[in-house]
Amino acid sequence: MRPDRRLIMERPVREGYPDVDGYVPEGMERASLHIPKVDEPELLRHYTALSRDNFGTDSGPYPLGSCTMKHNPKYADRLASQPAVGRMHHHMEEEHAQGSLDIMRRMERALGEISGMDSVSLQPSAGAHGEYAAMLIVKAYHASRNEERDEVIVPDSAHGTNPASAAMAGYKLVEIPSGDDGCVDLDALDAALSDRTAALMLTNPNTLGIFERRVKELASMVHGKGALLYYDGANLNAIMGKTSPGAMGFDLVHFNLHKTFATPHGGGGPGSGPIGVRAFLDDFLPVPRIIDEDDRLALDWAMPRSIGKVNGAMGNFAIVLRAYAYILRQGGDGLKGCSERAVLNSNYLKKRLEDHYEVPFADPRKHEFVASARKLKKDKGIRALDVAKRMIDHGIHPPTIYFPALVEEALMIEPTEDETMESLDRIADVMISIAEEDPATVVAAPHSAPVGRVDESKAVKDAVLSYRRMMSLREGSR
Amino acid sequence: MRPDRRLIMERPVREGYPDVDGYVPEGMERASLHIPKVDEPELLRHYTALSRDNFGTDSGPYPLGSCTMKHNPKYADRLASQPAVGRMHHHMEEEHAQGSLDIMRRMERALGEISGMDSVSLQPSAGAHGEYAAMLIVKAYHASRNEERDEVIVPDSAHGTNPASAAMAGYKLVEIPSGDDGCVDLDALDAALSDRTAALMLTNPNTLGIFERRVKELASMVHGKGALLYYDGANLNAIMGKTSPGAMGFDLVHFNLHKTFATPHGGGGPGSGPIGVRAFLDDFLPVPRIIDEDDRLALDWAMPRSIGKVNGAMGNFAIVLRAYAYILRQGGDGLKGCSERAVLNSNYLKKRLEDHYEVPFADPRKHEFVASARKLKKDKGIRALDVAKRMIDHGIHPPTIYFPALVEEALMIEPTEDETMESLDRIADVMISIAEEDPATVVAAPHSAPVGRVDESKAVKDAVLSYRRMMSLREGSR
Amino acid sequence: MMEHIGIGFEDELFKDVPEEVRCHLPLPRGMSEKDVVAEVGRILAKNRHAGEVPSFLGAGCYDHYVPAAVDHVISRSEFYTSYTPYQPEVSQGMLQALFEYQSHISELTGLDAANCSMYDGATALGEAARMCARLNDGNVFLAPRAITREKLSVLRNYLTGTGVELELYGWDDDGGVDLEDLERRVTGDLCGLYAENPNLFGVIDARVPVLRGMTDAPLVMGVNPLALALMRPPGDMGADIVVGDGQCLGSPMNYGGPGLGVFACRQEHVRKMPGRVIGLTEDSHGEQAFCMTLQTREQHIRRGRATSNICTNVALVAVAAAVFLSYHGRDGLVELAKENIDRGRRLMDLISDIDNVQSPVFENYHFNEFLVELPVKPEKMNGILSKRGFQGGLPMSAHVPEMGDCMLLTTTEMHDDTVQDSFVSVLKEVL
Amino acid sequence: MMEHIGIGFEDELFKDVPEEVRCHLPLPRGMSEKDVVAEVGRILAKNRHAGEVPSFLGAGCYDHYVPAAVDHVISRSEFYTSYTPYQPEVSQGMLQALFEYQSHISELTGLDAANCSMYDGATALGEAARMCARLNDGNVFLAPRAITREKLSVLRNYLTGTGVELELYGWDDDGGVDLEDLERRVTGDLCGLYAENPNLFGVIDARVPVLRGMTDAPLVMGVNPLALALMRPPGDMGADIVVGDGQCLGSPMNYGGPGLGVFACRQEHVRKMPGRVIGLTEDSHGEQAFCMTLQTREQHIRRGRATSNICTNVALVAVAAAVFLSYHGRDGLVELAKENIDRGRRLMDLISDIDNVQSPVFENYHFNEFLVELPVKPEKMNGILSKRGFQGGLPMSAHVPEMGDCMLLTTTEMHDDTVQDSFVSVLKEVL
Ligand SMILES: Cc1ncc(COP(=O)(O)O)c(C=O)c1O
Ligand SMILES: Cc1ncc(COP(=O)(O)O)c(C=O)c1O
Repeated sequence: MRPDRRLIMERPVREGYPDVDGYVPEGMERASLHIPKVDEPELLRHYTALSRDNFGTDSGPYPLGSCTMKHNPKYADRLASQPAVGRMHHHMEEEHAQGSLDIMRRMERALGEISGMDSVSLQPSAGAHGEYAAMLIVKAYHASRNEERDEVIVPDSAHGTNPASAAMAGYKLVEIPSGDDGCVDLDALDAALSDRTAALMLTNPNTLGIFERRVKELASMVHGKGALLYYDGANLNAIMGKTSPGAMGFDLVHFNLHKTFATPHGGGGPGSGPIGVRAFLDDFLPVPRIIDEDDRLALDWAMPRSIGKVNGAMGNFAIVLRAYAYILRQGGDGLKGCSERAVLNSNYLKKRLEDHYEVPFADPRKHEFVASARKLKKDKGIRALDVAKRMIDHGIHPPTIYFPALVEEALMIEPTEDETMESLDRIADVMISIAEEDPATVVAAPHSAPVGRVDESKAVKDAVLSYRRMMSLREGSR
Repeated sequence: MRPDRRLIMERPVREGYPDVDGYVPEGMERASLHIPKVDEPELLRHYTALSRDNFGTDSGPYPLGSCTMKHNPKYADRLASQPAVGRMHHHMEEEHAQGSLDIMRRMERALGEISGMDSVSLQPSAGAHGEYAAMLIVKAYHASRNEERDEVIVPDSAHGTNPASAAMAGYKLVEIPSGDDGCVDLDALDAALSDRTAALMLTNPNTLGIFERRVKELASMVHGKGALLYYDGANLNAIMGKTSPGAMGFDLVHFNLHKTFATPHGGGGPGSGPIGVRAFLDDFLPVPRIIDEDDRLALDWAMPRSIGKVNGAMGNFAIVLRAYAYILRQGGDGLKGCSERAVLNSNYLKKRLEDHYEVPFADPRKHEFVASARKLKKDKGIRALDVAKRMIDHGIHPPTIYFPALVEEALMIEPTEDETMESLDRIADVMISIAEEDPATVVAAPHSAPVGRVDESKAVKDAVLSYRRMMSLREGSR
Repeated sequence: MMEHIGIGFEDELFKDVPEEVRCHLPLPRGMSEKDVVAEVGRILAKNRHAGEVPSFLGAGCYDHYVPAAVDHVISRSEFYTSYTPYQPEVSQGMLQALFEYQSHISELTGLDAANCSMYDGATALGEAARMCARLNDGNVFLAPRAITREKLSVLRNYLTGTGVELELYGWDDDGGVDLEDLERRVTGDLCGLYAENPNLFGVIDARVPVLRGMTDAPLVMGVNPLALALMRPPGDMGADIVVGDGQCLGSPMNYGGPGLGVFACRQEHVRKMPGRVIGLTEDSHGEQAFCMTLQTREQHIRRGRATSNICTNVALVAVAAAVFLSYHGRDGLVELAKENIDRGRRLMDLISDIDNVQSPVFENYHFNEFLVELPVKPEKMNGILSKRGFQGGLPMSAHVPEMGDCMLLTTTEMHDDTVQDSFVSVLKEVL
Repeated sequence: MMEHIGIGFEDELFKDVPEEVRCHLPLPRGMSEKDVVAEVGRILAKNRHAGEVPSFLGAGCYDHYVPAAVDHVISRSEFYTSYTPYQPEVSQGMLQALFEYQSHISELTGLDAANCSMYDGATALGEAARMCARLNDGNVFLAPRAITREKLSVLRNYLTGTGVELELYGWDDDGGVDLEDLERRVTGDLCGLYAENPNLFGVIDARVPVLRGMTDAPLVMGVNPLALALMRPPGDMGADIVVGDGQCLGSPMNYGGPGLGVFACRQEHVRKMPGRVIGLTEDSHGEQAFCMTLQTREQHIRRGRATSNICTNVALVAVAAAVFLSYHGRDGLVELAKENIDRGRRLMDLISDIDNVQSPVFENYHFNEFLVELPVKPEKMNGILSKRGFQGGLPMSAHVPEMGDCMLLTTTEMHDDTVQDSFVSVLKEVL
């Protein structure tokens, strides 16, 4: 093993424990803690080496479907790293926080414009969290009308967080299959809708990158039954300036600032998942709300119908700020241009791949499309997973695989607007070459990654999640 | 070639030239400029990829002799990146710049303490620049005494900048050989000294890492002839808190803040090369000087004997600031500890290598030592260069090679205080394994670097220093 | 590019978007980078941050010093521009860093398993309560009445749909758990029991170890990870789940977010745990490697039956915590924790000199915060302090109305003597 | 470790340092990182930077916007923690970045060769004069009298030891080169001729192209690299050497340092050039690669006979410039340069409305700075402006005493209308 991949805690800690007498009640004193102190030179080498074993959008093409891996502009990080952002406590007197509140207020409005919603709350910490908050609002809304509705309808192509969020809010799930065109089967929807239906969760374009043309019809069906229509905003990057959830008839929506608005994914987070609602759902939004009060902004907690809080503070302000800066930079036309280029890129790449991979369903696509390695698997034993791993050898991050489940051996590809034509060609060339390559090479890939193919089942079997566990098993086995 | 290693200017620029009419006098308008605009996503990928092909102290051990490759602490960079540092113009009214002036004043004093000198100027931009400024002072000093002295004595082991700086100031060089003990041969010095001698330039410990014990004697010889004694401060990291140029009898000294005081080398610069002098040379220091004036700091340009300026502004303030922060962090004891550990590390590594490489001259060494691949070359055809290139394969930056010239096949090794024992052992193990390896592998190294061994003679022959030149040659050859 | 796919203008690719849903985007035109930076800077200049107006707020979110090395590491673009490490072969860096984070948390809490983050401390608590409901049939989740309104509300929300009721228990004269009250409430129907240590009052509660003996239901402990450097690990005191906010480990306050939801549990319960976890494994050459694991608990596989809906978490904040912890190491953490207690004690003592002020309200061990009782309403006090250039502490009224005359004052290593002294002299002046 | 090398205490390794030279280091004890950051921050808070007090200074050092991408790139530790790329196999990144910098400079200047940096504009000029002395036998170096005292002094110093005399020539009524004066001074003994464009007065001088016809001696042109986006390349106008300060390309002012000494020359003269140069070559597999080249000109090989003593230069600043130039690209640079001229013209016009003020002093094309003549001493004016929250322009007295009543006013894209307007209204008020 490369010395710089050794675990940082594989270093000794001095014997004994520093004196902590008098600092905590008797009998509560700690007596051991294995966290070695690592001097800065070694600390930096360790984490620099680790970072070099990681692939980000700054490393190369990252066409990870559904994840909208846009470039993270550096000015946004610069803005977020000042003390006027960092050294602000959410319990501060409002008069000290007028800057933060103003940013939030402006952001609420901008997101309102983009989504066609009347009110926005920035509180949820990520997309799934926004979904959950929205489901709580759905619940509160129906309860306020004394309606008992305990079902949420979710298409089979929905992202996993949709059903999970609905379930967390206590809803029963009703899954409806996609039609042959990859869209919601309106008959199935009709059959599923009832006066038990609290909401339908939908994203449009859907996870296949197909725009649900009959969305208005669908909306009136849902509304006709007294249910609400929820928009999963993860795919907003496809439609800005063309249409909006509001225009399509949705009642609630979440945003993924870390997708559509170019904030860093951070290797898994933090993100930010604001929600927007139509005016009639306003009262249910999380507290506190930002309001005007004597020429300044204030926080209002007195919202009796509010669902309360979903986050311990005010949301992920440091992310909201970055996204606001991005929106300012792009402006209305710029955001529209992003969507246009994202869709153009996706259709171009699809076109280039079409003769080599199956791409089910009809044109056009929006910002992403799903190809299939089904034939490749049948003909040559190359699975979607193998294609993905082999792409790594060419310096391209693999697409999302095996999602959505309705496409066999799915490769879900979303290049975003930030890839150049040259880069799209490179992705295409690589994927085509893999389809034509000796299968033995492909199934053994990656060959030039920091590690060989990783054994994920062993990880599940062993479930070793900490050094502590690792050492106790090691000692146990001696 | 990896796509990310393509030159950034190998991209097209739109045809035509933007309209510049009315902005410059007629006939002066530019009509072409091949600098492609690269959008941020691609720009970042390009330079991120380039950075990944570069090795710094954050990448691994960097025992580059004479260069003092210390860790660059991150707090220093943080401090230097604020507008109170960056957005300051050197022509500002002094009252606006009290902070910068205060830092500079404190730094002058700290460097005075460390070196045992009476006055310090922070103006020179790097070590060699400090040498040059000092030579100008030597010249001005002798001139002020109406003495005509046109020779500067330099030991053969001196760094190349020493003779170059003296020559630039118009001095004739007198080189003296080292004695058998690696130190200045005092007889040779005596023979060289005359009333033409303006100064002797020396570093102590010298470039072999050997402390010139007879430095006091040497100093009185030099002073006895009316010449000045100059200290090349590049090796100051060996002696802090133990001795000082002042205590040893030197009259002038330069500092390399980018060596001893841990500021980044920046892939070649910027550094900072302040100079210190004894009180009798005070008047000759560059202008402006920082002085006290009515309770605040001011800049004094009225120094009639001053050599004037060597730098267009006030020196490299952004570097001075980092070094000052480092000095604060270490304190007096800390700096002494740095020297102690640097010397300990060097001696430990030397000990570990001694049986495998020749290490001429007697113990102890200070912060660095020079090993030789002479025997290895004779026995196995492995030159110092080959050892260096092979170390690269093991993730260790090679030492300085072929310097000083008085040691054949020299490998000049300076681990600094920042390497751990483990890391020193790794360096030793690697160097030992190379000495024992199949020569064919060694002479063909590196094998796992971003490129194979680079043809330096072709570069000299072709002398292609720009894309413009590269393209015109390419077109010419068609 | 357009000709390649046979279209003539950009909108042709949107022909599937029906006219009836079309709309425009009435936002202003874009700005240059320079202008954006200037504009946002101008707005933010209206803030008065803790470096300008010393602040005495805490209650889960703290103004600690963030070492520059921490910032540097999380600014490495390979880390922060990457997605969740679905493809382990190109994500070993993030995976290992997160495994190291989990390991550090595991050491601190004394539990073998930790996940690689929840959104923040409040949602970690919510998820813990839900996990109790998975581990256990009980219908009542017990939590302290001394809790911030934010946490309480999040907890209530997270219990929605579980059928579990929330009940609150009180505190005793010394600010610790009111054991009698608790005893009364602990019944066979208990789903889970939650206690904080240090608690909302900043009190380090010697009674918490007793809780394990009171019930077989899962025990959830809320911690301040920094204070754990001095305290017996909750795992040793019988905790099944440990939660807390790790923002104090190397992240700025950021007006409250992102936080870092710390979540650890016993090894035997890992399969009931919410959130992403990184596991140790091997690559095809048998070398040590890491990957996300136990994913069948998660939404992208188990969908509606997942242990949680969480997808994006706060991985980068967890990496910051890992770097912070190694930067200080055990001994540095102990030092820092002690310094925070010392700072708190100093402030407490200085304030106790003021007539009419009770400081602290509870005679007990504290971490870096403590309650004071003031002769004026804390809200009013904060208004006065504002004008004098200070951000006062947290008024209890909105959180624990019974303590409406009290203010929680927090201090950290960022407050030197001068700051504390001038704060106290202003207090003296105005009281 | 000590026992390995057979010593018992640290000082044993210093036994070769004689008692007579021993000394102590009377500096205070070290501080924690946090305290250092606080202490230095406290000192720097005494500064009033251009973001707080709008500044109208320039003369070679400018307050331009630095794109965040530039900072990000030069903060990659592989770049900034590396040494001069002596070992090309582990330094391809820096080498290529510097080759790209050289290439950009080469495009801007219209010369085939550029080095990879000198310390700053002033020393680049000094080195250029020395290079002239290597190219040519003449004994007189001609430079404009309109030059900052800093540059003049550095130039004088750099000519020490060459035997070359410095002579200065004047300017004409329109602020350009005084051709008659120059004609008189150009003799067979000319070693080199230096002209700036834009010059110290901010004037873009249409007469500079004429200079080539006046002498065969090397012609050195001083440029503002940003202005070059609009101007014919000096190489096309016969320059043999081009120098300037590249700080304006993506670096902060930093109280004057580091700057970026731009240095370019004709291909035929590369072997006489000072400083480090990066050359194109191949690796052992025949792939494109880069390395430092023509090192036999340099001090570490040629020692006393080197073309310069320079060793450490300002490579990282050059990388910043390379990134800055690609970030803007040709069209962006043209835009930015025009914006700077437009800003200058606007300010010039506003000020020309004030009675008693001549603005500009010279009717001519200007870049982003221009001379104004005031009814009060510029030094006094600056004192007044200071009190009103402005940093005025550069008084000419210390630089060009003949113009002692003039002030050089500089503006850039960082000054919006509001800043200019309020500056002018203060001027109006006080004049
Ligand atoms: C379609 C869709 N919906 C929802 C989500 C959940 O968002 P988050 O990860 O921010 O919780 C995602 C993210 O992967 C997504 O792609
Ligand atoms: C011994 C010695 N002297 C002088 C110098 C010159 O310093 P600088 O590179 O800062 O000009 C060096 C740097 O390599 C050195 O090692």
